[in-house]
Amino acid sequence: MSEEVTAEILQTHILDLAAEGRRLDGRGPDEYRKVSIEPGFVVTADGSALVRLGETMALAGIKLEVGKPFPDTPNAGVLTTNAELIPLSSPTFEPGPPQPGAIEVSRVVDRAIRAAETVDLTALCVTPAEKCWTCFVDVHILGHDGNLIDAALLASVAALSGATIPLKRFGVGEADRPLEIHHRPIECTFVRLGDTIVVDPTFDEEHAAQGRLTVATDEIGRVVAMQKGLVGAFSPDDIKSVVRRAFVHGDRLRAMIGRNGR
Amino acid sequence: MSEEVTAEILQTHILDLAAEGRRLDGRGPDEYRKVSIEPGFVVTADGSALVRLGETMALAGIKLEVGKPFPDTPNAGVLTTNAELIPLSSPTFEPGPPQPGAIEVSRVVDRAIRAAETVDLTALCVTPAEKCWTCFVDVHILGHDGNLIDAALLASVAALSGATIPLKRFGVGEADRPLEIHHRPIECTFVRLGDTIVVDPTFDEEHAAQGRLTVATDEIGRVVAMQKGLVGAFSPDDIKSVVRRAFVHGDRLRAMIGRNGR
Amino acid sequence: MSEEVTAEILQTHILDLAAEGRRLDGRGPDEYRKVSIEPGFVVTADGSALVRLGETMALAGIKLEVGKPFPDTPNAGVLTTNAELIPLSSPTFEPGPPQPGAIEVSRVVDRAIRAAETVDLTALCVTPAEKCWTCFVDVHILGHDGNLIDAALLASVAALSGATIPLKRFGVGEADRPLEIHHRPIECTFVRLGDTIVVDPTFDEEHAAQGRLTVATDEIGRVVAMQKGLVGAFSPDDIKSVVRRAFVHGDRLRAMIGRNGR
Amino acid sequence: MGSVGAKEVPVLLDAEGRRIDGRRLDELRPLTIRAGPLRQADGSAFVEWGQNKVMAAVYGPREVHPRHLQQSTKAVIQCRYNMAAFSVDERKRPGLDRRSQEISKVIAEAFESVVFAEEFPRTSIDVYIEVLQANAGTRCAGLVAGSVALADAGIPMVDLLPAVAVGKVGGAIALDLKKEEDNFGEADLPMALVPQSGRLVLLQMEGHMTEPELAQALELGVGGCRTIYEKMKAALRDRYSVAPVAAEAS
Amino acid sequence: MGSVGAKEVPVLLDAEGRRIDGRRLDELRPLTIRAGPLRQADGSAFVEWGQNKVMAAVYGPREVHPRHLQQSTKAVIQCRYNMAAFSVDERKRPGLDRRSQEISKVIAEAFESVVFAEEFPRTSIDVYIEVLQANAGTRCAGLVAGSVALADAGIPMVDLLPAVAVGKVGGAIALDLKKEEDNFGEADLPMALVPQSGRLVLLQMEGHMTEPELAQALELGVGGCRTIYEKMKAALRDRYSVAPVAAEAS
Amino acid sequence: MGSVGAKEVPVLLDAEGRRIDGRRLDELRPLTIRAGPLRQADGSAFVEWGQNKVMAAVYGPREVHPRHLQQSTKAVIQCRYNMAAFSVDERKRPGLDRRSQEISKVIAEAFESVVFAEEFPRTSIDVYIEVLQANAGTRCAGLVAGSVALADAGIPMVDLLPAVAVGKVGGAIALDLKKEEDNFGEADLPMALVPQSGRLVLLQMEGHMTEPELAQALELGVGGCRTIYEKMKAALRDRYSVAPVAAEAS
Repeated sequence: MSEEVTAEILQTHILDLAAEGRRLDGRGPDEYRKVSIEPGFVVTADGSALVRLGETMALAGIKLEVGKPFPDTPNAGVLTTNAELIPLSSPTFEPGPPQPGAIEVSRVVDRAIRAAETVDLTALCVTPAEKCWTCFVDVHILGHDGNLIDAALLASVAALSGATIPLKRFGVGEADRPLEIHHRPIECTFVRLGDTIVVDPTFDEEHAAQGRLTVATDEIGRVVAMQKGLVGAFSPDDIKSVVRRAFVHGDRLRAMIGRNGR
Repeated sequence: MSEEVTAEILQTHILDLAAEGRRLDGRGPDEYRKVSIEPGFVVTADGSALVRLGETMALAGIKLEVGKPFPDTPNAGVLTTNAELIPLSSPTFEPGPPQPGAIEVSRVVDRAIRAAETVDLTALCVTPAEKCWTCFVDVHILGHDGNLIDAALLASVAALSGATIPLKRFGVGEADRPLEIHHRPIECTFVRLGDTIVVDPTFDEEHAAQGRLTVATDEIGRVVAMQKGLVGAFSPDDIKSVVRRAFVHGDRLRAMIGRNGR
Repeated sequence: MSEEVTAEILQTHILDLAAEGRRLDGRGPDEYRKVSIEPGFVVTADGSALVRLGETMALAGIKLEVGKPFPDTPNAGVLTTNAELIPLSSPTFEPGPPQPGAIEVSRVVDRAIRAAETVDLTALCVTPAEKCWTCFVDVHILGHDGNLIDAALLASVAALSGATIPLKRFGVGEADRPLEIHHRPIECTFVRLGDTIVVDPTFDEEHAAQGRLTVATDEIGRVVAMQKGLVGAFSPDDIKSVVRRAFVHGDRLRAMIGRNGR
Repeated sequence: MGSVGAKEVPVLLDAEGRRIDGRRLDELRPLTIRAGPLRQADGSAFVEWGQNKVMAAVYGPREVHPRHLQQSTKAVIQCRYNMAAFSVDERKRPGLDRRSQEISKVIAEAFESVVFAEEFPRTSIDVYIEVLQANAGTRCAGLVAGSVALADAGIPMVDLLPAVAVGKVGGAIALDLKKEEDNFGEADLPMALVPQSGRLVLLQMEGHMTEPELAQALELGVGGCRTIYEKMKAALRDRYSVAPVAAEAS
Repeated sequence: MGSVGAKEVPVLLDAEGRRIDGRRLDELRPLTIRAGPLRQADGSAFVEWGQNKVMAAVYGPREVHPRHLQQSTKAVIQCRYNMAAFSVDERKRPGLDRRSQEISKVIAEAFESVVFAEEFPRTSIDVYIEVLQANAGTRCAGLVAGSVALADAGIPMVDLLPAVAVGKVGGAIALDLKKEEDNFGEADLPMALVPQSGRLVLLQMEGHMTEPELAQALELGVGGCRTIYEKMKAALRDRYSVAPVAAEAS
Repeated sequence: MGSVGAKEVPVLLDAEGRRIDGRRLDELRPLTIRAGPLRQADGSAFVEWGQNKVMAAVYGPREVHPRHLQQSTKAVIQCRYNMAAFSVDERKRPGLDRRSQEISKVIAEAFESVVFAEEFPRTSIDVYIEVLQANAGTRCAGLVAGSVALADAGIPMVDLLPAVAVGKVGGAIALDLKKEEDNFGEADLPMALVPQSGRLVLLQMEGHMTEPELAQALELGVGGCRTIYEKMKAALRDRYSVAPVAAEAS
């Protein structure tokens, strides 16, 4: 019970601050936390990146394997995204099968990668209808201080940007070649705190929030994915304003990945 | 506790009525509820039927896929029956893996379909030992007011009776052709209420029952499956009398499916 | 609570006895329980043996099937070991997925069989990279009075020693032939009770123990597997002394299996 | 969206701006809603929408299962969106896949945004949505069915939740996509509206749109929701007029 | 039953009415029952029947796991029928498949029909049946073993539960089918009898029989059960005579 | 160990007794330990050891989940050793396989051998070990990381738990195997030492060794553990000197 009371006091405090355009960690409503991207963190992966948004930490690793195309897309490779919200990363996560929260992160990241045509899947076809590359994007959340979706996609895109196709390991070619990246989608997440909508929420802000909205944009001006989450509502005007802000943050974050990500 | 008391009062009442040959809904001991069969309810299925026994509602859908024969029956197709007792259909069902009750329904329906040689499985062989049709019978229970087995088999047989083999969809032939049906088994379920054995029990009657007995018959005078369920016992004479009644109800219900079920 | 108290009293009693070099069932610290091995107990298996260590009872059954070699060992067959600690065998086991204790038994037995090169896996290759024999070692624990690892390995090695490869059943050859056995590892388990280290612990001794140590040896003087388990610690001198004792017990138990185990 | 490497793409929009089934860009598919078809449930609804058939049932407020999800200050809203094995072209394995689990989560959050959950502390309100026949837009059909079922169960809510998907098809923004449009179109944007406040409680998007297209899509979707809203209210009126006593009691 | 499309069917009944293993139509396979082979269990039994080997153990009355299954007015009877991976020709994956779960259910219901469960409210009586070697009729062997194990555990019951399968083989009704008869015969009808009342508490059937055949099968099965009943009682007598004190205490 | 039937075996020991990466037989791979990298956890550590990267976090003492594991006289030590999908050459399916479950068990038992669990009855102390990049010896790296994380969390212990694997490579006993040595060597013997008592709380072995080789391996391993012990203490000193207040509070 005392925990619930503490949580309620914290929520009220966060909402009171937001009403004055302030936040618990001193940021402004449209201020993103310090971001760092460490590409190539894991040498056993075919591509990897460790991303930090404040205390939130996501490690993405890419693995490519030779597999079989789906019957309905015989000329394309296969892409699979999985996010693990392991109990190491937060006192609130428990061991066991993936919870809806982890599934949501996986699927929203997957949709952005897919819709933005991040990876040229047709280039992953080896023999039509028979043999193709399967590209696994695995995200390991190591620290959870809110906004897992943005961190997970950023790590994934950075990892993909530096990935190589292991042709030698699978005896498919003489030399490995870089995985070709078309677009670099960036997801930007906001939460409503009363009448204020703030970017890049912390864990505490997410628990105080009255609705969450994620917008993925790419570098050629397209919105490629959106996801409203948590209990709460957004007006069409809220949404349009959030989309505008997402483009600005997206461009800035995308620049951090760099052209080839290596 | 109050729930248990209510349940006990209801049980006593049902048993008292039964002792006078009466039932809660006014039926006689050998009276079946109103039955309706709506074939072709689901167009995405290769065959389907919605069956109602009073408030009990079962929707069966047939899907055929190209697969591989079992090694020990290289000249036959494969038939699989699955009943889902989804939580939508009853306050007593919970989400999760199939419970023993759902498995029993699936298996008793499967045995009747199989033993009556409802579907000519050898006609589902495409290339011996290599390629055959797999016929999935999926039953979705939408309303549970007792006697799920009868409803599930009736829906399954009606759905099979109107099913087509999707040769075009799988590129195995030029035109689809109807699935050939040999026999039409009908399951008829009874419960013991004291010394009275009543047909087509409701949910409440099943909970008051001292034993359940299901008998499947076909149109050429064969008993093709039986299943005793619940706590309780039947004498050989009880069983013989129940079998007799099952043939009468079976013939009547079978006529409702019609010759080609379409 | 009363159960916990009883358990504590029993533990103290076992430790007190051990301090005087005595045990609850009258054995000395280095005395193994009566062992019996019944080979060929199950005719449906390709090899089997029922082993009793006092009231502990393990039944191992071997099954061979034609399968596919692993990509990284194209010239070898596949060996799989699984121990089932079924709830029939002990009031402390519950139905459900394998618990860590069952997994540990499986893996320690598997390691000993593998490291001792009990079965010549290359002899199980039929066509390199394409076809091989998969050898399943399944151990069913029927009675749990401690020391499951020793019982499980003893049953497994005895069952393997009498196993045949079912060439006829799989149409791979004209006549079945015996499975060739290279080495016969024996696992010997000890627990610490205060300063005394006793062999072949009972269920109660395992619960009173301050550490468990299992050593697998083969007939040519090699240690092939070790496993420390439970809460507790062993000094290097403890370990060396335990290894010495494990060789002595190993030779004696190995002789019980006999040269061809049939 | 964007079936990369797929075999053939149909023409989704003809020269006169007519869609594959003859609809205009702002036209809904036929929609019928029936409240209360299931007697076992506390509330229920059956929705036929284009070639979708979706059944919903509501149980609760009732005891929470599993227990540890119970909340001391409000009801827990649990949702299970499930597709029947035969509801799609290629048979679906029974049970909840990851897609169904995600949809269950966002639908539950949408309902929790409008239900007065504080009125029923320590209870669960369970919404079960079964897709019997699917043809794009099933989560919106599920929201409509679930929302009418909640009303049928007498659960107090801010408002009903009409829902519809808007998409981009052959370069144009179109209301209420059907299967071919969803498979081969450029974007899909399902939403659920609280008519009273004009705010959205469910919003997802997949594909690609520009900012102006998105603005247009939101407007088109909100308009569609308002049409659907009227049908939902009519279905509940029909229910009450047929069986006033049962409705009263529920 | 009816292995459609299978390769070859053996001759199951010769001209003199002898079966594949030389038995007459009304003849049981050899059956030995041993009560109390497991010391860890509250009760146990080992049954060898033809080429079946089945072990059963009973634990209880004891605390109910999982807790929510507990009943305030009686004991819960839980049964787990399981086959060892090596008990059949083609290796079975460890764990309960759907067949095992169904059999566990009907066996539990059969036992609950004879156990005085009201004497032990809020407890569980757990019957574990392990098939070590299978050759048709394992559920009947399991019922016999489980029933003797329950008696060995001192659980009060109306009566023991002898069980046997009757089938139709080469056109004739035959007692106690073995594997080839079960695989290639026309019908299989397992049953469990309460000898005292002459009623059946387990009855299943698969295959096809006419009404007169069914009547004949019931008669043959009830007779077989009565023979088995005597062997069950003898096994329990042997158990008591060997270890009277332990039996008293159990 | 002993990849039977594998394609090619590299030369693991050259004529001068140098190993595949140039190390001597008694030489450790480079090891760096950082205490406290994760702020969300009660204690944490990150270990880079050769090409291993392992993160550990400790939560607790806290409420026990699931409840029925709670013990009335002491804390339960729970451990979860897990490998990231991309941590090995061939992608590993997410989730705990049997190997991970066994390692989790022996590591938990090792920690329980040194933690003063009686000080925290009815609680759980949870140690999470995540292998991010693997190159043989990950369970020892996990023990080192977990042990430092426990100290960082302020959990009272008899001592820290340095750990290392000794193996047999090209016929010689060698300290701290790397991947090729583990795959193609003759034996692998991981151990964890309580430096104060000189006793081992984790010991496993796979492969084959003679008795004298085993004695030599134990000696080599204990020596290696003592070197690692110093690095563990240094990492904790660094942690305290950087953030004395936080360390005090933890």
